Amino acid sequence: MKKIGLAILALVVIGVGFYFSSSKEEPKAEASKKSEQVVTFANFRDIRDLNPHLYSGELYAQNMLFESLVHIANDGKIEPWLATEWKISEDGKTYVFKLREDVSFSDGEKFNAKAAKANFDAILSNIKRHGWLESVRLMDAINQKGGEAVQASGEYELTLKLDAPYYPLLVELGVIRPFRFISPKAFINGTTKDGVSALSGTGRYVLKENHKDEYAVFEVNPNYWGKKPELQKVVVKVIPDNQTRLMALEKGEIDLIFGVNMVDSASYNKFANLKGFRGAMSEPLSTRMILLNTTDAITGDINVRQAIQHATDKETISKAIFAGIESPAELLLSKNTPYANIGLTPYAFDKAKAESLLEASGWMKVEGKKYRQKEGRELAITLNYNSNNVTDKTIAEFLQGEFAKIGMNLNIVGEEEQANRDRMKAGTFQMVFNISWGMPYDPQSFLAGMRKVVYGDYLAQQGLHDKALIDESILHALESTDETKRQEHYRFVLTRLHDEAVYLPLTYERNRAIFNQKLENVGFDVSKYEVPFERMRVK
Amino acid sequence: MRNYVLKRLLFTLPMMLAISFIAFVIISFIPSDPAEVALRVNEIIPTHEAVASMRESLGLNDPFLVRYVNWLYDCLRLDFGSSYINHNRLVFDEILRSLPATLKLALFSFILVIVVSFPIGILSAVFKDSITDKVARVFMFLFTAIPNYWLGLILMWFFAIHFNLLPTSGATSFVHYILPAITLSMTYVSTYIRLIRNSMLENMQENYLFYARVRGISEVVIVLKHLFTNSLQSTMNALGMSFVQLIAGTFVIENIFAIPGIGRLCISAIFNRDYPIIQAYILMMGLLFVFCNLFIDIIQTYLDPKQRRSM
Amino acid sequence: MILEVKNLCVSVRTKKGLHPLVSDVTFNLEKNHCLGILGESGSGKSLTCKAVMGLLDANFHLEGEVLFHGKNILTMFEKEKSLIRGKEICMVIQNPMTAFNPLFSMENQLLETLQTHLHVKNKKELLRLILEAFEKMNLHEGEAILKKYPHQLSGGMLQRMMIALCIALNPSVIIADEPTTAIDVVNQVEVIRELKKVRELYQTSMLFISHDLSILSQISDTMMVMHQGKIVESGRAQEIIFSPKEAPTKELISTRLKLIEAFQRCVKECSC
Amino acid sequence: MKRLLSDKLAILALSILVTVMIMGLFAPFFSLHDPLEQNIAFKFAGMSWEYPLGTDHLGRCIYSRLIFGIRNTVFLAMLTMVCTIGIGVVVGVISGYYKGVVDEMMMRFCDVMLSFPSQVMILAIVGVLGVGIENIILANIVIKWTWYARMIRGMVAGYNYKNYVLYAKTIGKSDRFIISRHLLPNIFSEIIILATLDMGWVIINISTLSFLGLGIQPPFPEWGAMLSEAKNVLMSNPSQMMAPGVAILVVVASFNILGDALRDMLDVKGVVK
Repeated sequence: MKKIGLAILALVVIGVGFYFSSSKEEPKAEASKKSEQVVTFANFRDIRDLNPHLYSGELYAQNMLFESLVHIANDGKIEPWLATEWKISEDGKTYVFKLREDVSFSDGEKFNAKAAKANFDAILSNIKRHGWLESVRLMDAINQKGGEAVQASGEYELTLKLDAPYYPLLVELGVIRPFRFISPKAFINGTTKDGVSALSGTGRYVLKENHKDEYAVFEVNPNYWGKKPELQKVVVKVIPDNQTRLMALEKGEIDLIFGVNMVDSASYNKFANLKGFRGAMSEPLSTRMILLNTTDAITGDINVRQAIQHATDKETISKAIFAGIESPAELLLSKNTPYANIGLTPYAFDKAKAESLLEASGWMKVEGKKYRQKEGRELAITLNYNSNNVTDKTIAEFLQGEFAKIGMNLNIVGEEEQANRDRMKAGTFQMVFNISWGMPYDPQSFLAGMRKVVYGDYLAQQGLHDKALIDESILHALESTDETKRQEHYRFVLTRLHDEAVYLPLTYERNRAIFNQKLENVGFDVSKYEVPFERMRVK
Repeated sequence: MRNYVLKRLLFTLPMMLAISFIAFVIISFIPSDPAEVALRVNEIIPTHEAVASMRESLGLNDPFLVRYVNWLYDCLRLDFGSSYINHNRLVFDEILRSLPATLKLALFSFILVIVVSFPIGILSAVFKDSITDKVARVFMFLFTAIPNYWLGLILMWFFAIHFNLLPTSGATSFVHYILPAITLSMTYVSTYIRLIRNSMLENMQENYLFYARVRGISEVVIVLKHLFTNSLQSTMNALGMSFVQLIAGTFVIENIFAIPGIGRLCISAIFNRDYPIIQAYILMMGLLFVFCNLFIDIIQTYLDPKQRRSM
Repeated sequence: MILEVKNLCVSVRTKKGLHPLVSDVTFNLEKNHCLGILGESGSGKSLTCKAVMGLLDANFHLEGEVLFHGKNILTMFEKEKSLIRGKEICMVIQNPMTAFNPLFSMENQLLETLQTHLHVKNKKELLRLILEAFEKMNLHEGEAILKKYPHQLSGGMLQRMMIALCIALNPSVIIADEPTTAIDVVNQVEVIRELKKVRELYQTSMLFISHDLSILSQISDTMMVMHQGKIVESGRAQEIIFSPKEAPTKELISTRLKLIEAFQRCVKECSC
Repeated sequence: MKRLLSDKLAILALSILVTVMIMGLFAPFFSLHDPLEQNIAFKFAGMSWEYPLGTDHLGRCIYSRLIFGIRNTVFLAMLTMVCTIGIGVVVGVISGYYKGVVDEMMMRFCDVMLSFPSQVMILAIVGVLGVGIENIILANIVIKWTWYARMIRGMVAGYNYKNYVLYAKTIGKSDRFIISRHLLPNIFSEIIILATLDMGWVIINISTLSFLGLGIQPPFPEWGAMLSEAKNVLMSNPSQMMAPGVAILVVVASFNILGDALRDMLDVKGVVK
């Protein structure tokens, strides 16, 4: 009997030993160190489906593989990319692009007007997925009327027609999704909405290996039409836990952690001053804010909303929670956002003013009760946050303590990402964390998003008497070709939202990265979702 | 022997049916309508017709039983439907892809449990109330009391960063599994030390041990061959259960040590409300439990001569 | 002189100090001589022979001397003692049903014992020895028995296995601790006969412990009576049986006789 | 009881648990600050007279939060335990005592429920039903009672054949009497042992749920939540994890030690002196 027991045990051990050793060999990234231009980057989840025309892939990865007609520079200017130049018709409804002629997809297919048109048609065929984009709707309107919105007017000339003038079109063409080009050979039954057979783009990098949930390897596209980037290879490791990522960085298993919610202020300060490591920070990009629902019984009252504005100590949030990394935000959009420098007076931090506003609305302090009462009801507001976003949770807890001081009971409820997004779309909230889309989307796409149920904005503003007027002037702003009239419309919308105190701005978010010092010129693109590997190099 | 196994297999059929029914029913308890969730998860605005068409495509309109039978039929064909998030990703492929990592981790820690807890269990039983026994027990109590995510991080900080001996995370080679396996097996090590120690103490008074001593058999042979094998009998079925619990308990460890296992797949499925994956996971775990118990049961009856004849 | 026991005292360590169980037991055993120890249960007879074999653990405190071929067993190291046990001094214990490890076959356990003591390594040779011992005890289908497991053999058969071991190891002393108590009468007669045969064949001296007077009278040459840990009387078997001097011995014998008369009376009644 | 007193380790564990219970009950008395009161300026402050165990990421006094945390951690675990065992006893006794179809059906149902790994099921239920204390308790109960039902049924079945039970039946005593007078007192001691041993597991399970963000919602102090919050700043302020971690460690270890000692004490056959 003993022999049998020992036999079983021995067999198991040998089996395991064999099983392990036959497993995948070490990813080359760790093996080669020194001068070879390789960077190991970490992300908290897998790159998933990188189909450029869908929204379930990781943005930075899609940005590495696929390119668009135009590129948005850091200062917001539109630069040539796959289109060398473009002409806009008088009425602002027709755009003619001249395409580069020396570009081909990584599967050898030539990039020309016909391929570009095929991509646009694939996007337009999946209208219900891209409904939130104004430009797509305007192009689709042309097709509905029997016209042809996208024409290959020459072998290397593409013409886009819009049903109405829409100046942000160039910006929407430049961002990562959805207007990027994939080789028509990769289409599945003529379109991309059901998936693509291969990820062959024209971008600087090509996806070499993809071990789902483990790591992915990108290598430089050998026949890239432009200047090839210095970094030959980018390895992306999937490390879900933030502490494990920091430890992996400190140990040297990974070289770079990039992104706003990947680097909290405490770890930024630690690595920025740690020997052998450096930190980098971008200009303020987008505004971290809280959205108040104007249709709700309590937050529907303007006095309550303004009281909340006055009761929020943004200085302390910036200094204590973000260690000064994110500056306090007085207004919905920072002054350096286009069309937003309109001289609005911010709500000062003034507890007394807040309490007088609450009393003006009948919310009285009652002896023995911690929170204010009105007609027997307690002043209680619920703030929802995404539980795996550590910073939002800390801010919520801080506000809970602060608002208690003016007699307001702030219940904070954490829920996971998906449920939080569902709640925003359904409008079933009183206060919820929100974030502006950041440059280059601000202000046009961010405001355009308020006209439809994209996130929580549309439903939260329903309580405003002139919501229809606001939506209309947003549309006018987008469609007016005259600069001053456009500024006028923006001024009206931003002022109305500011006076109604629908948005409680907290801090201006800055993109940040911590990395091994062997990595040089780690910079930032205008959009916080892009990781500019092409500019980086290993010392 | 064979017909005993067949008999037991037949007995598990109703159990498996019940497990599949529960795996199916749990999902229907969920407050929100799966069709709506499937839409939202793909960022499609759940307008009325979109929900209706999704309900149709997911076959949610036909009656409960019909859906259950269809689902069961599909499961037998190993087609667990496709993930809500990405329609061209079959649940079966997802599970197949992520199962090896978890199996490696579970197997590694299972062996670790055996290799560590058996000797310590024997020692603390033989030298009862000696220093080794007291130290082992206190050590054991402490380690069961540490939540494994905290233990994992401490081990990682200590061995990977401080001593720079082991990789912090990832699952590419054998070395990557050492720390996670230690963390995962820690709670089980202490349970088995206790189990073995107590069953050995119990068996110490058996008459055949006295007669073995009378026959002049050396103490070591008495303890290892006679005493230990008999005490092993009682820990055998606990071992079977623990192996499956190891597999089920890995989701926290996989999250920390970045191992692409089935635990993490299930966690993200729960967070993303990807019901087909959750359903398949629960079904698989249930079946694994039943088969493991059966397997251990058969081994146990085979090893015990009294029962072997009765097969 | 094979075995000499000089005022052996055994006491158990309890919280309240040492509690004596067996006090100054003295006897000695010559070659080819069978000494019977008579006493009701709890009189310390089993404890004595465990002490003689050196099987008592740390909880017991031993005094006095147990000289085996002149060497004092009590002061030996565990290693030395285990060499003697089984080879020099063999024991047949009381309840055979639980004497063997249920998980191993008889062959495995018998071989194991022989391998520890006889430095003969190849199995076939040892098997032959065992089968020879079986033959001596006129157990015929030896191979079949060896293949069986302890729970498949009767108490009597297991007892014979133990005796077979004694035969195979050919010790100088056999200690039989109430070998007949747990088995039926038919097997009892069988076991006694075999033990006698062993003595004739190998002139091994024997220590036979029992509370059954009739069994003792059949096998032992001289006898000792133990009562509450002390030897109250010793002498030749016949003297003790027919002319007991001490009260406990008398009492033992008288109850035994009453039993026999009662048995004979009921045999008479139902026969007519 | 005598043997328990002799086991120094068990005494230490028992005293720790008793002090923790008392501190939990009279938390306001023992704590220095209001556990929810923040002053963010003193974030991550070290040990001082003012804050015996320092402050957390919002400047709240960790010591007071630990004391108030007892209510959410230990008492919540106890509440879960009482409900779980309550159902387990009811089902276990009924099916153990009345045997027949009821027993068979009940036990098969338990077998099926037991064939699911408990931790994952609790996670699935909480993940699905949403976050909150009630769901945690509900999930724990739904999963765990079957285990207790089976254990208790086993115990009850054992006592069924004891003479005094059979005798009580023969002289026509009512079932309720037999159960309450004979069965419950007997299995009561074994239940206590099971409960003590399992308490540790429930506390750690709740703490794991907090780690995954599904546990008790802020700002209520709960050791598991405090530990997972401290984990988020492990690299920058490692000492944050000490207080809640050690607290969980000590309490759970004490429960295990006590449970083990109780079992040794009761299980006479097992203990060798």
